[in-house]
Amino acid sequence: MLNYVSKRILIGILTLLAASIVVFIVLEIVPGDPARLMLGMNATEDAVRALQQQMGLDQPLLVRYFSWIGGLLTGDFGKSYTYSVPVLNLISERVAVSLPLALISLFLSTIIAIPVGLFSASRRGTMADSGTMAIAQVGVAIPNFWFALLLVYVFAVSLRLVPAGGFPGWNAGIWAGFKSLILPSIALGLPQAAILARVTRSALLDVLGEDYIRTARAKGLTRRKVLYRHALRNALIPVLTILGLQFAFLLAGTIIIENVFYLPGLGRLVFQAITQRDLIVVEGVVMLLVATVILVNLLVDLSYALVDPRLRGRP
Amino acid sequence: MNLLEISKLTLRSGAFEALKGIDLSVRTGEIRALVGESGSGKSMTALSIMKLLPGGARTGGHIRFDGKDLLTASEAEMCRLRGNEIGMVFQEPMTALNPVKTIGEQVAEGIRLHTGATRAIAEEQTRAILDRVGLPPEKFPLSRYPHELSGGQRQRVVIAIACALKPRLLIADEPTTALDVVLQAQILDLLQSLVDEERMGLLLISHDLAVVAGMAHSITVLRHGEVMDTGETTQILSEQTHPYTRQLAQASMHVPERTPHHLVHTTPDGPLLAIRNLTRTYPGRRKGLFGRDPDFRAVDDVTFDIKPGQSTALVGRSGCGKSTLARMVLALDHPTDGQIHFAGRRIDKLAPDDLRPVRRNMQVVFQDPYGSFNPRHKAERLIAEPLYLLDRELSDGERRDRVHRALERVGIPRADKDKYPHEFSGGQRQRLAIARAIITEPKLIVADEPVSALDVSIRAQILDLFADLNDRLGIAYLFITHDLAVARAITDTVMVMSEGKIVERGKTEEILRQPLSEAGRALVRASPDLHKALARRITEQG
Amino acid sequence: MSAPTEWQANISKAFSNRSFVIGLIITVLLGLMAALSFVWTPYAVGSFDILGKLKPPSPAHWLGTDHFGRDILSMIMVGSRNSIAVAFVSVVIGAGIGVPLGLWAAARGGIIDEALMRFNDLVFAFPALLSAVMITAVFGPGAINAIIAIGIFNIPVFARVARGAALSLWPREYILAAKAAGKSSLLITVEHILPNMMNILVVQGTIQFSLGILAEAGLSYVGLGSQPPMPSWGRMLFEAQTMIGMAPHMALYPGLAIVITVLGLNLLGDGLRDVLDPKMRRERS
Amino acid sequence: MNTFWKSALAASALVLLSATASLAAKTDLVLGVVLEPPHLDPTAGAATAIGEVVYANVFEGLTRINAKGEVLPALAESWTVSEDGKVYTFKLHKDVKFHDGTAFDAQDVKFSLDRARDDKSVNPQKPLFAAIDTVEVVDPLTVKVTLKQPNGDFLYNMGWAAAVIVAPESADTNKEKPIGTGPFKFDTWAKGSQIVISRNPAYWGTPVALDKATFRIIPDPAAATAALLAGDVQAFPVFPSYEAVPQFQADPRFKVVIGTTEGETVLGMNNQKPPFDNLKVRQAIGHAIDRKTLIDGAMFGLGTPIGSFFPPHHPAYIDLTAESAYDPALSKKLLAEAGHPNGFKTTLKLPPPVYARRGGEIIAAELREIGVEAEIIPVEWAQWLEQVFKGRDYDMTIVSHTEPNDLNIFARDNYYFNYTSPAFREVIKQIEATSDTAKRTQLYQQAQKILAADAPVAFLFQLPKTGIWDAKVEGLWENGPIPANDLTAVKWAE
Repeated sequence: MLNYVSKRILIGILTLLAASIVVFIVLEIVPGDPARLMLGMNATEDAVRALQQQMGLDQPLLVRYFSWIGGLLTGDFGKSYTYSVPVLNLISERVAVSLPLALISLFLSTIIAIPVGLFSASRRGTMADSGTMAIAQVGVAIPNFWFALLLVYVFAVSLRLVPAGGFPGWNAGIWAGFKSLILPSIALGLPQAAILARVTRSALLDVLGEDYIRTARAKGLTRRKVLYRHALRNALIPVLTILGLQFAFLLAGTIIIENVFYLPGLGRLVFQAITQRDLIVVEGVVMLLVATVILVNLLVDLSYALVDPRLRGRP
Repeated sequence: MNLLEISKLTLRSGAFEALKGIDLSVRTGEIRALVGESGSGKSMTALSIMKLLPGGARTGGHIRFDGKDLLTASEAEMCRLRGNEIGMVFQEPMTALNPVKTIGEQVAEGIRLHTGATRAIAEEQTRAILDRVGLPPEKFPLSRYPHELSGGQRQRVVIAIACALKPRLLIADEPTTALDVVLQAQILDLLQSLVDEERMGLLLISHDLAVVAGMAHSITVLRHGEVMDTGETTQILSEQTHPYTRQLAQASMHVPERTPHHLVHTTPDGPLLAIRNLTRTYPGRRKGLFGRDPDFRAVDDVTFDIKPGQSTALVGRSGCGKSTLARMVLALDHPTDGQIHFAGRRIDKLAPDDLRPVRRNMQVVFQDPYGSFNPRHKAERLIAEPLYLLDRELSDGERRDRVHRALERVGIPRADKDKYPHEFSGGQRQRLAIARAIITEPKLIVADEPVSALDVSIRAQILDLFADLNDRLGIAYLFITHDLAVARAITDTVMVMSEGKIVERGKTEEILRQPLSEAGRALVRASPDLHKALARRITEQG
Repeated sequence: MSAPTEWQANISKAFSNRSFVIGLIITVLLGLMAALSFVWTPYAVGSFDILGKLKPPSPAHWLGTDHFGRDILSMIMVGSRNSIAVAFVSVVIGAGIGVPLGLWAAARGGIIDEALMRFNDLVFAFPALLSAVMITAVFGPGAINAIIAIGIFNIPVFARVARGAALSLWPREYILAAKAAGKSSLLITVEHILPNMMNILVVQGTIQFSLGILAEAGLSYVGLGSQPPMPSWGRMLFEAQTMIGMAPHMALYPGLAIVITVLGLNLLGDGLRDVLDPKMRRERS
Repeated sequence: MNTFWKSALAASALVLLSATASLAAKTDLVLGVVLEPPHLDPTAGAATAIGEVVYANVFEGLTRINAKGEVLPALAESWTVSEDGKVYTFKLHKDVKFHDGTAFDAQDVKFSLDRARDDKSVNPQKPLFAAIDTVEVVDPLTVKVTLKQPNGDFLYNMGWAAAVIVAPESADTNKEKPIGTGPFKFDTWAKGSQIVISRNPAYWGTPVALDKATFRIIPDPAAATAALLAGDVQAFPVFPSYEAVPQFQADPRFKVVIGTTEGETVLGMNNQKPPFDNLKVRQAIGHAIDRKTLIDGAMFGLGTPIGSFFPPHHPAYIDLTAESAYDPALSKKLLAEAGHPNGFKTTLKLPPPVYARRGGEIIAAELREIGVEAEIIPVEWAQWLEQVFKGRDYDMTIVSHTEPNDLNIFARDNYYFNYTSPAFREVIKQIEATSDTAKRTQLYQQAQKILAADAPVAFLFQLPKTGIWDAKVEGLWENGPIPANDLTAVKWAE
């Protein structure tokens, strides 16, 4: 087990390293000079050169890569070209929006999807099952940004139940902050819930066909008890896999949703940073997200072992 | 009154009539065998009693348990009966246990459900029953997970679950089919002693008369959803009045006729296959960053010869290394050490291209008649596949001739060459597999459990075919099997393998009559034998 | 591809499968609509009619007009070409590169396999949309780059599916028999492995196709997909966003087009999976 | 569906009305801005978003430009100009303090101007200071600036955001924590979300009415509409969604003010790259564009057509749109004369703003009518600057030139239009050296005519300033002579 964990961590670190090279090279070839962008159309050439020097953009590629990587290792993500503040500060401000958003969406998606999946699987073939799954099927097909658009106009503009968008900051109070995350969470979470409910149902149905389910029934357990005591836990592995993927998706794939609701989150930070050629911010955010994905995958793998004892002794 | 009384049980699923009016009874303390080949409806009968049939199946008739008709009982009543009054043991121990729950939890679950016992009391009882089925708590704590147990041990856990509450009726659906003969004997012994102790009724389902002959009081023979024959074991087997019963019994004891001159093909050139000090080790499981479990020697310093035309059996329990050995002979796996010579030439170090003439003379037949063909190709293409090994490409006509000849030799009509594998029955598929093996007219066929997945009557036919080909074409066999009946049927010499080593070798008849090694004795003792079982029963009854 | 009898059985099974039939009808209609748009649309999509802009649905314009007075039905029809093309080509890229990679890794095992798995880890570690944004930032927005961005993420998906299926086929006895017949790994892969995993690949292809439609819509929505004057559903939604108050039909119909298309493809995929491979688990995120 | 939205909007309007009616006069204001400033130092960044927050509010210059584009005294209470127009002597206000408590005096002026002119300077508008020869401190409240040659625009230039006065103590940290002399001081900045400024109690001049002002960053046009309707923001001085304007015009809760800006929007052409090196081709393109359709389609009717490069609100403006009136037949004839009877293929690089992207689509469609196939290539600003502006690697582009008083760009060397006209350069030179208003007006008109005749670009329209704010808010600028949100006179009506 310990060995397994250490192997996974090692792989994770190597992946991260490879990712850093990919990110750095990709962003190196992005056309557009951040210094020129900052100074605009009236700037003189020597002003641009002076700014390039200030920002360290005149250094050779390798030097910049190693100083960046060295910085990352010591927790220094560099200084934003455009905001001229440490990237880490920028990121931590944005994480305070994106992380709660992702977590609330994930929470919503899970508490809706798993009961729905159980409900549907336990009534396989009934009208209730096909009705629920038809709704889920439509849910999977709805682009979340379109859904978000509809939500804003119904709940924010028409009914005025929640803010249309924006984020007052956690300083304005937990409730105020939470309120402005409700619609985005729903827009993100519901389509994910549809996917998760389908996965839960089909995983449960797969498990319900296993021999040990028959053994349990032969013990005298009712269908319901078998579903909860034997099937659910075995069905968790595919569900956990999807949950892990969804977390990564929710954390990073919020670019569009954050734009619809003008939330100052990581997605918008990185999108904005790309258009402004604030490469050091892009690199920092991407590395953070990649690290998160790797970490989440690791946690998901470890949680497999919690769920399934067969994996605990794996080499 | 009978404990279980089934009358006119019918079962249909859609248009298919799986059971056509079954009558069957089990008395308290009686062991009733239900025997039939695949598709006869024996498992469906068992599941009908438990009312655990797959959705869409409709039943008719009556199943009375202790006077109560189960077919009209409510689901709640059935839940009270299952596990409490009626226990059931399934065929496949590897999948019958929930992999994420400890064996303790799984056994205790039924106990707590039906008796309402506290956790502590249920665990106490669980320990007792596990101890009783041969899993003493000091060696097998309740916290074990199924994957930490072997197949035989898992089947004991399943039996513990079924017997935990001392049900009055136990149903065992082919409980030993997935196990090797030695384990089979152990599990059957366990079932017998449990049933005797608690005076349970046992409905023992099997496809092999020989397996049940030793312990069943009475036998019901099933075919295509109908009862063919029923009665007391001794009477049924000794008189064999019903033709189908007779057919089953004979197939079970079948020995192909073989001409005694089959060693005339021996040439002075020496052995066809010579194995010298062959060893295959697998690296041990990695434990820490640097530590490993010790290496596992699957095949350990094996040496033997096979002469041209000689039929040799390699017998042993599952996991003894016989399949690994076969794969190395076939050059599908590489030896760690030692040498393989074929027709005087060393082959274990040859490059794939140089292996072609060797492969041409050495073909293979596998166990599973379903998995051994690409489902997307027609029979002709499948059979012709080894012709790829010939040095020159055949014309279409030559190829077709070869295919026809091979089909003829295995007794399959030429016209069937345009069929797909799923259109053949299991036995026919094994014939196709043999046709594929002989199409290059090889000198040696390695057959890995070629008949163990077949019903007894089919098995007899396939064994006849093997014997016939050996006689007519002089092909040598290396027969891998755990079933001594198969070895006895068609081989001249036997090698007994145990833990990677060959522990005993010699003439088939001699070894089977008087094994010297521990492994050989265990195999012989456990091997089900209709003759012996019947003889013993007759003497017991006086 | 498979036995005629198996085919016939599959076809009759397929046509009694509700998901498959509905999905097939929607998909065929979509294809017809795209094909029709090459020869006929109610109005030319390049013709602007500023005076007739933002008109709600009417007999003249069944789905209304957009902010340039273009006919939305015509735009959706022509836009379907774009969605189909982007999604299809990115599936072809993903399958064309991913499947051979997966087959290779499964056939060779060892270091090759490990390398492929690590490559997959690497690609999967990048959140897809973010990376698509980065790719288009480097190469500029446009349909071709959207295809590349989506296609790259299809590669590991197909590689993983192909590898998994191939690994489960390699120990089959008919593969051993083919090895015993002296056939090389390449030949075995072509003759035995690949044909026997076509079902799985077709189903996965359908899934990736529908995901591709969604991804293209998302990229176009943030302005990174195909560019004007080529109509695209995602960009129509983007343009509709600021006008939803006065012209909700501009947002409604392209959105519905996406939903119906994706729904149809998903139903088709579900149906195909049920018919071809009842055991296959659906992999998607 | 349609009626649903309408009734939904009506319902929300009712709720809004009842919600706002009970409020008393407020002293705080939330303004929406589209772009977030990268930082808050106007002397180190070109982004107009910087000036939109800090100009006149946090930072002040020697002079300031008011809503009408006139130059007024600011930190300099008065000035004198020497006879030869080369020496400017500024008399500074006394008792002025920076927000950190340090005193403001002539040394700060010298520091600021010298810093902007320095070799190492990263000032985005360095050419503004190019005329300065020396800056001398006469006494703590007097500064003498000597120019290399007379410059009619000098006082105006000193009113730009890039010319505000900063203190040496805080110059390096102004990006994050701007310290100026203005009536508001900087409070907080939640990156990506909002910037808050509040009243400076120690202000030297007329105190402002607002206690607090919040600049909320809302880049998305749809979100901007929603935020205004929902009352989350009370003023959007430059509203990004032209199409939503009618909706607010019909709503009595809002005041909609369509003003003008300094943004001349043009279809830029690469004058040295064939076929655009041919005057007839450029003219053909100009005649192919229907400005009315363009303004209706891309700008929803907002914006004033222009026929040359000069803001219509300027006294020296002359309407030259007839010179390039919409006439596709003439376009085709001109193309044929230029040797392109069947038109040609070209590209059109479009930066992100909606005027460019939407306008580009319409122009491309109109050019198709005369046989010119323009492939649309959308680019980000960084790419635009790199490829079009610096690299001059483009055929056509659309951009709005929002700097005030920027007629001289057509006289620059290597400017991205690649337009070289000695006659035009001569006129510009004269303008720069002239202070007399009448004379300047005449020169300006002469310059406009040269440009209209040479058609180095196709002149499209003057960018409107679409201000939308709560009907009770008073004192916001109607026009945008420079990018700024001067809040000094803003208050809530009782």
